[in-house]
Amino acid sequence: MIPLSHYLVLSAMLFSIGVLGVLVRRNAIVVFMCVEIMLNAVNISLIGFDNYTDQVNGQIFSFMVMCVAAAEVSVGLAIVIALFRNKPTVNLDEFNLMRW
Amino acid sequence: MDLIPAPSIDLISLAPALVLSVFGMGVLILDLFIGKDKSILVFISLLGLFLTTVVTFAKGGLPVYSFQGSYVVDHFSIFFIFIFAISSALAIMLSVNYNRQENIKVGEYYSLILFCTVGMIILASSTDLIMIFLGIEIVSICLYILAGIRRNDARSNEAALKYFLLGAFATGFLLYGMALLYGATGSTQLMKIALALKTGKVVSKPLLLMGAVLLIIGFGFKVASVPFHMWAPDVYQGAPTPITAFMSVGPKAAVLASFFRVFVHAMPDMAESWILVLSIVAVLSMFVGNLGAIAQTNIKRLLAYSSVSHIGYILIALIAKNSLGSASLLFYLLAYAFTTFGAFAIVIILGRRGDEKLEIDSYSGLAYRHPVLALCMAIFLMSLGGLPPLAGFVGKFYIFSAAIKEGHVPLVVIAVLNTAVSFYYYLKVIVYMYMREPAGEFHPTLAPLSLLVVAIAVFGTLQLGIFPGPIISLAQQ
Amino acid sequence: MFLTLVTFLPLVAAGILAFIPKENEETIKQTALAFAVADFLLSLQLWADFDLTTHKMQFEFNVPWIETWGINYHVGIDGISLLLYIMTTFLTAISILASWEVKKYIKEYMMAMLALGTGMLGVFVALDFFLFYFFWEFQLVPMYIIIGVWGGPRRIYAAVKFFLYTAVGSLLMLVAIIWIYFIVQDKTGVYTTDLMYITQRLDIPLSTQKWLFMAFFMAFAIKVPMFPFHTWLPDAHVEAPTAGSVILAGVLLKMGTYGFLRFNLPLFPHASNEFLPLIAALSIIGIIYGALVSMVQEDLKKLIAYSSVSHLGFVMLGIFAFNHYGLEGALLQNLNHGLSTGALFLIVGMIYDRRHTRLIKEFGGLSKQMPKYAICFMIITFSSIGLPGLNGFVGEFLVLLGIFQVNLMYAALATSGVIFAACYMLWMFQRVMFQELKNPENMKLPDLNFRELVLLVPIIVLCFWIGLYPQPVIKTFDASVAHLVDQVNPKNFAPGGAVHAELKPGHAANGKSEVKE
Amino acid sequence: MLSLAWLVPVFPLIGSIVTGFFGLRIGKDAVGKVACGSVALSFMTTLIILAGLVMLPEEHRIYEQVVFTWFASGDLVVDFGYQIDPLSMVMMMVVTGVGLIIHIYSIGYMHEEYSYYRFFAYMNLFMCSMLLLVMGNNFLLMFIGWEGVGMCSYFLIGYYFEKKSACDAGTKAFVVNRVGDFAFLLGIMYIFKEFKTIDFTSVFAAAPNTLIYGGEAVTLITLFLFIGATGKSAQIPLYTWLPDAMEGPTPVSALIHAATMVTAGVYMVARCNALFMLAPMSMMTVAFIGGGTAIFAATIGMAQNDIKRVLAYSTVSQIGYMFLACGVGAFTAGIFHLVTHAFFKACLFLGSGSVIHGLHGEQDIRKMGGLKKYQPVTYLTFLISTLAIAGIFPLSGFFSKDEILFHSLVDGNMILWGMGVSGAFITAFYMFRLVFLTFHGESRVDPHVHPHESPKVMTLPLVVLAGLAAAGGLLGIPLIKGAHLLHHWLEPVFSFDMKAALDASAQMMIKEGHHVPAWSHLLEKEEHGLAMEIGLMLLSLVIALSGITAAYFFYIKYPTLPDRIMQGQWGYELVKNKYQVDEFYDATIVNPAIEGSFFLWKTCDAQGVDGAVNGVAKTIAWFSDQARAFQSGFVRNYALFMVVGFIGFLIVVF
Repeated sequence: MIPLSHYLVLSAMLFSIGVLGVLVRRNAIVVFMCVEIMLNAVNISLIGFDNYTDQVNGQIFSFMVMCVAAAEVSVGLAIVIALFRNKPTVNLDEFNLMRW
Repeated sequence: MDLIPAPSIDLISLAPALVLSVFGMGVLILDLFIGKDKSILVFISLLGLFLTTVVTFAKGGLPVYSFQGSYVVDHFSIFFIFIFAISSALAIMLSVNYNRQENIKVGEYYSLILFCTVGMIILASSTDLIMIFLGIEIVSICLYILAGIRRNDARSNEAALKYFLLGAFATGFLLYGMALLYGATGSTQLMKIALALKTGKVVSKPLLLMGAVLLIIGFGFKVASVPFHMWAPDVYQGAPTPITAFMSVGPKAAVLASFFRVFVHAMPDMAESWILVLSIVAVLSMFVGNLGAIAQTNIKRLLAYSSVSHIGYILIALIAKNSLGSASLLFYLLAYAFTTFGAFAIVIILGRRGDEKLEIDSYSGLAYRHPVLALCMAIFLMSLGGLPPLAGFVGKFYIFSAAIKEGHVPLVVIAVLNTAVSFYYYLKVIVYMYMREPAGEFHPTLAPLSLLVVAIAVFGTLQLGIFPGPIISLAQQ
Repeated sequence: MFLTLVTFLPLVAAGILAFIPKENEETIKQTALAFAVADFLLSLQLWADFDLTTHKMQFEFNVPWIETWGINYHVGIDGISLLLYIMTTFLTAISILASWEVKKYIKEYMMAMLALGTGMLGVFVALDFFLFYFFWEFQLVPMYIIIGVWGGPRRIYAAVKFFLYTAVGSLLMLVAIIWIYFIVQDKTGVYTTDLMYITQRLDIPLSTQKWLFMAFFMAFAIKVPMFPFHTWLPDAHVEAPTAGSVILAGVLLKMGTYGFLRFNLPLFPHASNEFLPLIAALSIIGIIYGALVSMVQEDLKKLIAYSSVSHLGFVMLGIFAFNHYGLEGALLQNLNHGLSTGALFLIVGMIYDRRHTRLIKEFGGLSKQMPKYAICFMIITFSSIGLPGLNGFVGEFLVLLGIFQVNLMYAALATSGVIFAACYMLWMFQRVMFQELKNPENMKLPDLNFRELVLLVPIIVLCFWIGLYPQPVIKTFDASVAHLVDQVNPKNFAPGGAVHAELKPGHAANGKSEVKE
Repeated sequence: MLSLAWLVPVFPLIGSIVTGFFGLRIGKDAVGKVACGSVALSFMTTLIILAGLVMLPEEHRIYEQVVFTWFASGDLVVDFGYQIDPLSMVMMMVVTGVGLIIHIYSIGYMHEEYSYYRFFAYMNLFMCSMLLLVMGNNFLLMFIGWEGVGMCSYFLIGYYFEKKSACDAGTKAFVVNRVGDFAFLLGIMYIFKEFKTIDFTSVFAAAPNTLIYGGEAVTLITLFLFIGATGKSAQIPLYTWLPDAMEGPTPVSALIHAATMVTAGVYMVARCNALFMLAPMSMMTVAFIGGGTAIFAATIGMAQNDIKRVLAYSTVSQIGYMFLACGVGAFTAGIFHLVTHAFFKACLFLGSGSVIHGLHGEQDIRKMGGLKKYQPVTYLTFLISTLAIAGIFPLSGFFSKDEILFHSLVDGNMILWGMGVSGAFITAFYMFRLVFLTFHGESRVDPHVHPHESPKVMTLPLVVLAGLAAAGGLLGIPLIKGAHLLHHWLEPVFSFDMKAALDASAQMMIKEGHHVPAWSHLLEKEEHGLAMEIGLMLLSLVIALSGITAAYFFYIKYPTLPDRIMQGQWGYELVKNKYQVDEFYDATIVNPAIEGSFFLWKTCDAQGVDGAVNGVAKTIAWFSDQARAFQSGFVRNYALFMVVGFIGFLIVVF
């Protein structure tokens, strides 16, 4: 059996990649995809825990996460589209009307 | 043993969420069939909220658990539902005129508020990490949309985008925290987590601590505490004003309810660690919120920073982690709800299309043109500052009491010093209203519903300030 | 109940004023004055019914307010507060009459004044911590508005400074109040904020006492104001309208000294004794420093403001003499300062109304032009200097006598204040009223009118009365002061006071480790 | 009869109120009548009281009358009460008597003044305060009078308030007096601390049994009291206000700054003789300060050219004699000199007022001369008084001064006596310099001014006072047993039982476990022969005459000599500039105080204390700007902060 730590390390690495992506990328869509990577990283650890402790809560949890992620995608893309209508760019650095 | 056990669902305890969901969907569907005039939707929404409140009190023999202990109806949650209903109702009432004025003709608007309220109810009643996650997401997704509901307004868009991206990012942290907590204790239910911690059946301490920190980040983001607050000023400023008001009260209260359950109820046995982190967060929130607010010239941003600092005070109630703490949390949030809605209502009333009057210096001389509005605004600001005989003072007194009872005197001293700092910017607004000559003309839109909101808020602020007894008894149950 | 009526009558009056249309300025002014005078007369009735033989609270009224927390609406009055209370109603009436010429927003002005009246009266009668704090903060707002709206050119700066500075102190006091609340609850199991109950039962170790004392000290010392915390005062005085200054000097500062008498001394007798050297030092510095700085001021109001720092130094010194003379002297000096300095502000206000300046160098030789004014000014000046036969002397002497029993050096240093007082007051008087009438703008100043005389004459009469026959006033203090002297007498508290007063370990464990040195 | 005592100060008070508030309405004549009438009434009442007191047996000549309790706090009870005893009786007589004469004189002198009424209101108020001072039965009531006379003095010095110098002088007088009052107050408080009462009778009765002879307490008390006295009585180092006080109208100088108020210090020291006798160190201080002032002020008087200033320094010097007497324990002699000085100095001042009046305001003696033919009455009275002050037999000054000199040698020492004698010489010199320059020689009067004699209302008081100055010595004729009336009269007040006091002190010291020093020598009384007394008298007469001769030599015989000799002499310059004491005080106290105050205000207060307060505000504003700067508006920055926070908290937790 694959030890739990493998799941966790994988999950942590994926999560870190997602975080780093959010921090360094400028394209709103890409940033959002990085967030999705983070969510999926969490899914991995959830399922890993389940596998290890013989429970189902984590699996249910990960289903919920997927649903929520889907909902977030739909809303997120809608927002990006609305944004794009007003200002044809998805470069995050160009959105700082409000600051200080 | 049944293969498929019949879930024991207590419909009465679920009634508030159910009723409100039905109304929310009803509003959504009805919107398709009516014309441009959306006022019927307002009425139905308010009715829905009213009924929700009614059914909330239908349940006897508290606390009642359902879904194998994942969902609870107790005094705590009932009080919160009460707060949510009030804040949502006030938000809806404020929106009517605002939407007319800003030309927001979206029927979903009201149903989104209702759905958001459903999310809040779930959030406040959940005792399971999965449910909490669902609640948070219901609330958040509704808010993402509401923040950007002025689709043609660049600021609104920007607010929505920022809120959405950062919100999702924070969700990642929250979720990861939940996952680690689950992994460390082997359960997603708060009671079982508490039990596991108590009996020491923890898989891995580092995992647990990591999970707790991640949870703090997730929750901390949703309540806009430092250093996860940075979205708040921008989003508050960009979102439509009624939504700003709504956001700063209801959802925050809901998240705090859950925050409280997760940390105080589920993790009392590792309090030293999270109290330390939360203390830092609280202190930072107070400082950054107050300092940030001082330099603001936009009233909405000012109130945003002020709400950051208020989160700092509220977190002290969590840190106190005693029964006084929970009661003071409830009381403070209710007081805060009235006061904040009152302040935003004045902001909305003073604005009009094309001239929102959001800069503080546009308030110059308000007291001489509209003394009552100015007086109300002054009352709200002073209540936010925490001056007797207003609700904010009693709330602060309550929270500080809870903390001092636990011996957190230095924390409270920091808090009161911050209160003094906060007086500065609240006074600044009063200075403009009272002590400067009128600069321009005022054309307030004195819509009846908005004025009603002000009236309710003033009443609430004074009632809670001068005769807080009944509400305190209620909160202490 | 009667006390409540007297206390809240001004607020009711303010409410009534709200319904008078703001065009009817005369009606507004007359109504306000009528209520203020009525309130003053009613408060005199309190004195008439006052029982001089007991230190116990009188006219008590006690009803539950926030029962869950054990907070009561508890008011009452004793020898310490009675005369301050009456002076408040008196000066409120005077201030309203003094504000007859206020030009803008007269209605709002009168409402603020009356609301301020209730706030101040409440402070002096509240016998519940919560209620006290409630009034204590409540009165800040009207005063803030009065300075900020009707004040001079830098009014906003002054108003905000006044508000924030005093708020900082009082917030620390709030922390202490809550702390005491739980200490009492731990010891007796009763949740209460009742001052009388707590005063009788609060028995805490010295280290805790010190911290609590400091917290209360900050609140009251800023209000008094004691030496390093005084800088808000000149600004506030200079910018405040005349009546605002009168109230500020006459009543608001007294709230600080009253706080020491009502809270610091009885609640923390041991700590009070421990802090005596510090407070005596600050008071003496205040006396001398205030006087010296006052001497070189160019603005009349600022001069009087700094002289208040000096005078209040005497009061503080008297309080911390912990003996009968000192305390009675301090109480008497409280009244005297209220009368004399209040009158001085009125006098400066009158000249300001005529000339729109308060710079000393603009004046000179006014005696020739305004003989009535000169006489009033002269009497008040000497009252402020502390000339025997006028009110200032008896109080000052008792204070000095009191502190002399404690320490010769303190007394000697403080007594030097009487020299400086003569310097700054007489030099000012000389430059304003004497010498040649040179400035052409001063040549045609009208003398006092009837209203202005009505303002000053009662104060002058009181000055002579207290100066020549202060016995009725001192008698009023007697019983309460005797009791207070007992309370702060080191013989009456256990040395160290620690063992039996430890906090329960379960509760404030964190608090102790964090708070003790 | 004695029970009328309370009326004595009341009359002038009423007079003051009437003239002050209604003076303009009732007219000048009525004001004059009311003012003088009220003083006359007090004078007559005083006479009645005197009769009453005389009728009492000697040992019971003390009468106390409590009008009401002024205030009481704890065990401190202060009565508004009067004490009539021989000492206060003497003072009352002097105050009301001389006061009445000067009031009458003022009617003429002040006649041209617009605010005539104001003058009399102040004068009457002064009478009231002065009477309170001398009649009070406790220290605090005395202090009321003490301060009250100070206040009236302030007003009267600054009577011409449009003159800056007059105002300055008034303020200076009050402030310098306050320095003395400061010590006086401390003394009173100390007395209360020791005795738990401040009533004269109780304090003095308890003194020997409460205070240890020469102990710290009594020494401090008496020194405090004496500093108070130096303020009021213009002694070193607080004398500087008195010469400046000459800015006031001349009757004021006569009444307040010569006859009555300035001698209050002497009265006070004499009143407290029971305390001073217990404090040998203080007595020595009193004597030396007195003697020093006597000679010091006299030297300054030699070189002054303002007629009133010469008299002012002379007053300072004469009061020095009185203190010298008190300091050696000859209280009767001090009071005697006080009385005679009141007569002749009042006469001198009023005479100078007459001169000034006749010359339309001229005060510089260099612009006088030869006036005796224009003002014969003034000249004659002035001369009599001058002879009296110089100590020429048989005028009053001779007796009183001689008594002082005698006691300073017998009860004091050679140094004190030397001071007194040389002072006497200088006094005779400068007083005759004044007479010669003013009345004799060539007229140096401004040709536009036509000197004239003053009206009757002014000359009559001069005559009366000159008569008193001449005959005042009868009160205390030495040598013949029983002829020293004053001594006999004051005996009950000044009889101090030294032996009993020393015994009591010794017992107290034993009780406290201290070693008792040998005090027996203090009780030894040297007997002096008649020959010595007569010898000393003759000596002082010779000295006075030589002073006069010197003045004659310098100012009549060779009028140009003084200028030739004195030109460029540093000693002369020093004396002429009054030893630069005023300048010294300005440089060391006044200016540093003002500059220091400016420093305190501008630097300490505005920048230091308030700077700290505003600094806090500024710091907060600065942090506020910083806090704001983080809010860059970029999403990625916000996310970065979240991550940083996360890492930070991880570090905190682990």
